[in-house]
Amino acid sequence: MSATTHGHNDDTLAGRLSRATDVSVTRCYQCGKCTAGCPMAEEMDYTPSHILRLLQVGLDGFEDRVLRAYSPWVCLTCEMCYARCPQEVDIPKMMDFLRAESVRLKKVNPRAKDFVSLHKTFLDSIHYVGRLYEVGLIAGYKARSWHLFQDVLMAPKLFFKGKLKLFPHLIKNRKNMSQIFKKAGTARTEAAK
Amino acid sequence: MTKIAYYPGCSLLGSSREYDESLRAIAGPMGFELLQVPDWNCCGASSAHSLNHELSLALPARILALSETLGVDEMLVPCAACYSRLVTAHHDLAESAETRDRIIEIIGMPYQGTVKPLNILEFLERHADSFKDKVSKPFEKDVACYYGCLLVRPPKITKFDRPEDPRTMDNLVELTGATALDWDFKVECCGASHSISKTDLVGKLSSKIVGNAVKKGAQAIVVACPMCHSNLDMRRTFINRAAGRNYTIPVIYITQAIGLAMGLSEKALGFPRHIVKVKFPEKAKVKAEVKPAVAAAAAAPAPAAQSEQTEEA
Amino acid sequence: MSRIGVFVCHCGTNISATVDCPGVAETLSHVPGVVHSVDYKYMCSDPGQTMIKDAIKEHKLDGVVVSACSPHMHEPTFRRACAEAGLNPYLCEMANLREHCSWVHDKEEATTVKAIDLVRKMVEKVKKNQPLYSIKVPVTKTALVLGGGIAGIQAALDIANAGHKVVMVERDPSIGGHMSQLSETFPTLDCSQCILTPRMVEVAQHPNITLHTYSELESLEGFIGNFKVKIRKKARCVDEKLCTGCGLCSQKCPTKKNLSEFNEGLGYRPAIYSPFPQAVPNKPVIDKTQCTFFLKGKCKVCEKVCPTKAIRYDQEDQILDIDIGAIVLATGFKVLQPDFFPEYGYGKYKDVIQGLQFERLASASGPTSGEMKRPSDGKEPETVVFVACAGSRDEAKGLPYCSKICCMYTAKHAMLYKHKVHHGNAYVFYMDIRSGGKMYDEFVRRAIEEDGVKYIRGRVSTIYEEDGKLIVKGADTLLGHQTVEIKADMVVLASAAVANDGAEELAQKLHVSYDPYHFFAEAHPKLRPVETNTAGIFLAGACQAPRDIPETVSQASGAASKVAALFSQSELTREPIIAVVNRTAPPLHSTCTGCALCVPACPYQAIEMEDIKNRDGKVVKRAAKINPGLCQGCGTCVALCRVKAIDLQGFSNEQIFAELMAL
Amino acid sequence: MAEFEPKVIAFVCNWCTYTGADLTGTSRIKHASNVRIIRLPCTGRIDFMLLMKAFAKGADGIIVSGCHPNDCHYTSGNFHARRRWIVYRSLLNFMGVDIRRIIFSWVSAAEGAKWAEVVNTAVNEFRALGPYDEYKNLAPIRANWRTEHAG
Ligand SMILES: Cc1cc2nc3c(=O)[nH]c(=O)nc-3n(C[C@H](O)[C@H](O)[C@H](O)COP(=O)(O)OP(=O)(O)OC[C@H]3O[C@@H](n4cnc5c(N)ncnc54)[C@H](O)[C@@H]3O)c2cc1C
Ligand SMILES: Cc1cc2nc3c(=O)[nH]c(=O)nc-3n(C[C@H](O)[C@H](O)[C@H](O)COP(=O)(O)OP(=O)(O)OC[C@H]3O[C@@H](n4cnc5c(N)ncnc54)[C@H](O)[C@@H]3O)c2cc1C
Ligand code: SF4
Ligand code: SF4
Ligand code: SF4
Ligand code: SF4
Ligand code: SF4
Ligand code: SF4
Ligand code: SF4
Ligand code: SF4
Repeated sequence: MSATTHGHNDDTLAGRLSRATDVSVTRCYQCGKCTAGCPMAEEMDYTPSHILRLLQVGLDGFEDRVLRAYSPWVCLTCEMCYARCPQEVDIPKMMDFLRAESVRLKKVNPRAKDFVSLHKTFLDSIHYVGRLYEVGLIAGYKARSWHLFQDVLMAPKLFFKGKLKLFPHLIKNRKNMSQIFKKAGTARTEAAK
Repeated sequence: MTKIAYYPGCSLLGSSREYDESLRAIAGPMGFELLQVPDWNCCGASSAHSLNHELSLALPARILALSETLGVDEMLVPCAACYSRLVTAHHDLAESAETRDRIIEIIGMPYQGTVKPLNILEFLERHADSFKDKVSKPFEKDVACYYGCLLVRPPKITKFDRPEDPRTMDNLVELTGATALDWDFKVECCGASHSISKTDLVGKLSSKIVGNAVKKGAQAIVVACPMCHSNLDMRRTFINRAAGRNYTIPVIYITQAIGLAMGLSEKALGFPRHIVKVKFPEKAKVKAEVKPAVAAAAAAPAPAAQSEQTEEA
Repeated sequence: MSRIGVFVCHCGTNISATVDCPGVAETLSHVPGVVHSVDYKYMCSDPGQTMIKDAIKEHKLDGVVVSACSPHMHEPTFRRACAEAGLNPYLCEMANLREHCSWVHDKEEATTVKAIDLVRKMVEKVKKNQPLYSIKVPVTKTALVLGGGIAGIQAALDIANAGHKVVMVERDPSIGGHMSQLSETFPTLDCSQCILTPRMVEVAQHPNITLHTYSELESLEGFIGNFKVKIRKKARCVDEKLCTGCGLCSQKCPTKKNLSEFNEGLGYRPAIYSPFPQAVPNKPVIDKTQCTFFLKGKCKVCEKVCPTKAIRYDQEDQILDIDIGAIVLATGFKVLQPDFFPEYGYGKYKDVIQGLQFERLASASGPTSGEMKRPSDGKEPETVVFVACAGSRDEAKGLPYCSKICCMYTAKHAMLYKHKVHHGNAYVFYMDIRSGGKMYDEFVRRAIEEDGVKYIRGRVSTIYEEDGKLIVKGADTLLGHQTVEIKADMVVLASAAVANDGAEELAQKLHVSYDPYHFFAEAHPKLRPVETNTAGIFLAGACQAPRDIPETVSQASGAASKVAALFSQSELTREPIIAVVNRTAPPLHSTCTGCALCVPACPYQAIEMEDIKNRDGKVVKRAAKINPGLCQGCGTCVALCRVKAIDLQGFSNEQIFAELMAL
Repeated sequence: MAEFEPKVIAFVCNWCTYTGADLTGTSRIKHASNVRIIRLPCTGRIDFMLLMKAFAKGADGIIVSGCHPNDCHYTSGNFHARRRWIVYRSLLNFMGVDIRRIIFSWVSAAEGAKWAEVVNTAVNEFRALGPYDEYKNLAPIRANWRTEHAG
């Protein structure tokens, strides 16, 4: 769905969203079906259709509410909203964008700091190992978030089931990995740190 | 032996080893040689696309590029989450030459887009003939097939089955001798991507799924994704806590169901690695049909080709 | 050598204020071929016209250019004057000196120069004009009405009452359409059957109406005033003349468990059946796909019990050839079976029904005799959820349009439910309430205010069953975009109104256009809403777009009056501004190369390919042929034809070149 | 020296633009007097030859105007015209005709003021382009179309 010509083309959050992802908030006719089917709606401060509404109207302060929202961080990318939206608004894609934007503009919701940490740790694991290193992830996440990792209690059980590896699977061409991380959307990853 | 590229993804080497084991166990008898993608990396999962759009395309693109060196045109991706990332990248890179060029520059290797990612159900459905006649111990159980979110959604990209009421896995388990139950949470999300960060929440979401399956009389939940499995199996404590019940229904992989029907041992299929013991409960008694007062809304015809509808639109 | 007369009008001072009228006349008198050139104050006045008439006679003019106002204003006036003077009216043209010159320019030399140019080019054009004769086509004064819903019934009665013959063709065993299935109708809540049945009977008994039910259009040929149709009368397996409609056969037929179409699958009917008690004609048909005799070769109970020996198992389809002058298309719509809505569980859960099923449940003649009983277990539903826009306004599902009737019938349904179950809860999930119409919004407000129906603004995401209840998950966008969950006993989907089965094929048979949703297209959305692009074919009712009964009936009367106007004369007169394909002497016959590219380009399907035969009947050439009855003179084909084999009378290449050459 | 006054020929449809131009007059809206209107039933009637002929007769610019996309009196004639125009454009361009000298627009029967504006804008643009002398060098096209192509 491409952005409309008369829609948000200016330097508003909606305008940037539409240019970066082709998701046009004007397409949404506020039916609420996305919210109705979203498994996380109850956890969100602004439900998906509510976020779209804030972006559509875009009055003073509305953008900030969206950028500081907790919702994008709890979104599961389960794609339920997009699959059912009668107007084919790609909400998960919008959520991706909003996360990246709020990190870039340093407006991440305080409750979402854990998520940023987790994603960071996860990406670090890929960056340096090439693959997901689960033990490292747990340790790193713990270190970053200063949170007790709930699953730590389960670790011994998993280990004995042969499900937890103590040493990472390193890929060979880790240089290539570093390059990829260096090049891909550099500015944004930096900001995420 | 037919050759096919194979991308196990991180989970299948770690927390979901039994999926990898059971898949390998049935692939041989089915006549498939799985060629692991050389030096593969993690697809980036939900973290890459959460923070960095280009990275979320580059990481899967590297995998696809590497798989092109194997000289095959299809790649089996058993993990639904990895599949989703790979198929999205494959789709986006095919749609826009600009994106493709940029990503090729990032990954620094040639990319043609010649290898198509296949999810496990697509793969099994296409080659159903190669295990159908090997069913020696029919898996005569009533099961609830759980598809989760990422196999069928977004329909525009996956172009697979009917997004609201998929049938592929149901048809597959029926081939093993099982009865696929009609239930309501086939495509509901279990919360996989918050598995680590919001485990209690996942317990809440997953408890609805497990609860409905149990209520409909399922003896097992069959899944096709390591995320779904770990949420429904590994996190059962959270589920039971959220539900205030003690659900014991086992959660098995579709590959395990087929393996059982082929007569393979529980050990070979990795059952001991499950957290919830694989012990199938008794079959539920058949409920007496309620006699309708007026002829039922039987006028409702057979489900239409829904996937087509959505594709068109 | 031409003998052209030029008449320059001053229009009081409207023209002469900025244009030197005598000068123009004077200049023109020197143009070769102009034998008479004068100016006058008011050309359209009686003396002005007389001046032209006299000049035609006196100077033996073979062409006239009136240089005055816009041809849209007075072309008919001056052409008539010429005709009265014995000059073919199409040899008269107008130069527009007023609207296009004197009124838009200041008084200066350039203005008069322009005026001279404008007259000159018309003079050159007129030199190339050919006498044309208006086209007369005879009219067969019989109308075909396709479809016997309320639209068809209204149109047929209006035409028949105007004194013309009507042939009505209905696909089903009875006329009545969807209206016969409705319980009560908004906005007055009067009983649908009560107001419809008398009209159905009137159709059956009207001396001017021939009714063919259980019949379909096979083919159509010809053009306005002169259509030839073939009607397939499907075998009812009952001799309509003998059958008295006693109904014994249906009572005794042992094959009773067939889902009733009329009751939308909520009841049964026998294999030999009349769709409903008030059916017109009330003569049964045998459903061959269900009858034991047709399936297994035995039974024949109906034959045995029929007192009039009317059963005919060996009856065959009959094809009728009928001459028709005009057609009213009234084939109605269809309610989308919401089975492509798996998230709403229609077809999976028995208590998720669509609007027409609710009509049957609420109807006193329905399967529950009008008592509110839900389909699964016959219990009275305590909580009913109505879902508006189910399928409509859903671009993802290919139906972006609003079905228009469902907001109103949903309000009606909720109201009817509350009238029957006072303590029940009725919820309506809606996006917007579209209730424009006389007393419509008042009706909706009544449902809300007096009957306590609760409207929730939001769309439902999913419906599933749990513990015998239907869980409806929706959102309330007015309550800060919250999710809401309602445990319902029954759900009614206001499913979209879509084009009827076979609409596309029918449109192709009739050469009428249709929109992307397969509803038939009107000739102009504002000013010709009951006509199609094909002259002589008119539209009525929901086959054009979803609409309710009041609108359907007014459109049907509109279509009927168009037909009556057409039939008010025995001949049609049309402007001869039409395209013609040239014919030349053999062996060429025509410069047309037979490429047929013009055929699809014509918006009116006026062009067909014709075989030209020599004296031995051998085909020597294929060339395009334009049907003067259908051609509207747009000229698209002329521009398209690469070898210029087509020309447009009145705007021929030669004429326009001549105009250009004068500039 | 007097300013160059371009010769402009307008091909308009009978139903929308011709009537619109009538309204310009009725509303007494003044515009440049360079334009000469040729009335056709529909823009669908306009073919390539007419445009070439107009240039051949020394037009410095052409206006083609008809009904708005969905308002065509003949339902789709203007669509044909538009589609053909796309083809012509490249053809004309290929043959060296300056396509800036053909202006396509929609003027409805209600747009009297718009018509005046279209005319004025066109005249100004053509005036800026100067006399269309180059056309005279395009010998092959100026050859008589009828005898060459009427097979
Ligand atoms: C649930 C529901 C409730 C409604 N309630 C109201 C209400 O309360 N008030 C109101 O004003 N409106 C109501 N309407 C709208 C109303 O039903 C329509 O306005 C009306 O039926 C349209 O009439 P019609 O004759 O155009 O079409 P139809 O009623 O559809 O009739 C068309 C007829 O043509 C026949 N036909 C179809 N194809 C062919 C063919 N190829 N050849 C020959 N015959 C053919 C059909 O068999 C049918 O008999 C409701 C509609 C629905 C769905
Ligand atoms: C702001 C606005 C915008 C609109 N936009 C649109 C639009 O975009 N599209 C659209 O389809 N519709 C539009 N409409 C609606 C449209 O104007 C009407 O549908 C249409 O004008 C109705 O035509 P009518 O002939 O019934 O009534 P009218 O246009 O009101 O004509 C009635 C005529 O009767 C005359 N008259 C009144 N009383 C008497 C009497 N006692 N004796 C003799 N003569 C009398 C009046 O002088 C008048 O000339 C719009 C309306 C408004 C108000
Ligand atoms: S479902 Fe789509 S149209 Fe409806 S509110 Fe959500 S985004 Fe908007
Ligand atoms: S993708 Fe995110 S916003 Fe959409 S339904 Fe899933 S959790 Fe909700
Ligand atoms: S003919 Fe036209 S221009 Fe002449 S007086 Fe009559 S209205 Fe005026
Ligand atoms: S029994 Fe005979 S007469 Fe009576 S309704 Fe049946 S066919 Fe007609
Ligand atoms: S022959 Fe057919 S229609 Fe007649 S009674 Fe038997 S089953 Fe019924
Ligand atoms: S009429 Fe109302 S319910 Fe029907 S589609 Fe339009 S808005 Fe939706
Ligand atoms: S009239 Fe012209 S376009 Fe039509 S078939 Fe003949 S040559 Fe072709
Ligand atoms: S002039 Fe127009 S309507 Fe007539 S045949 Fe040609 S294209 Fe068809």
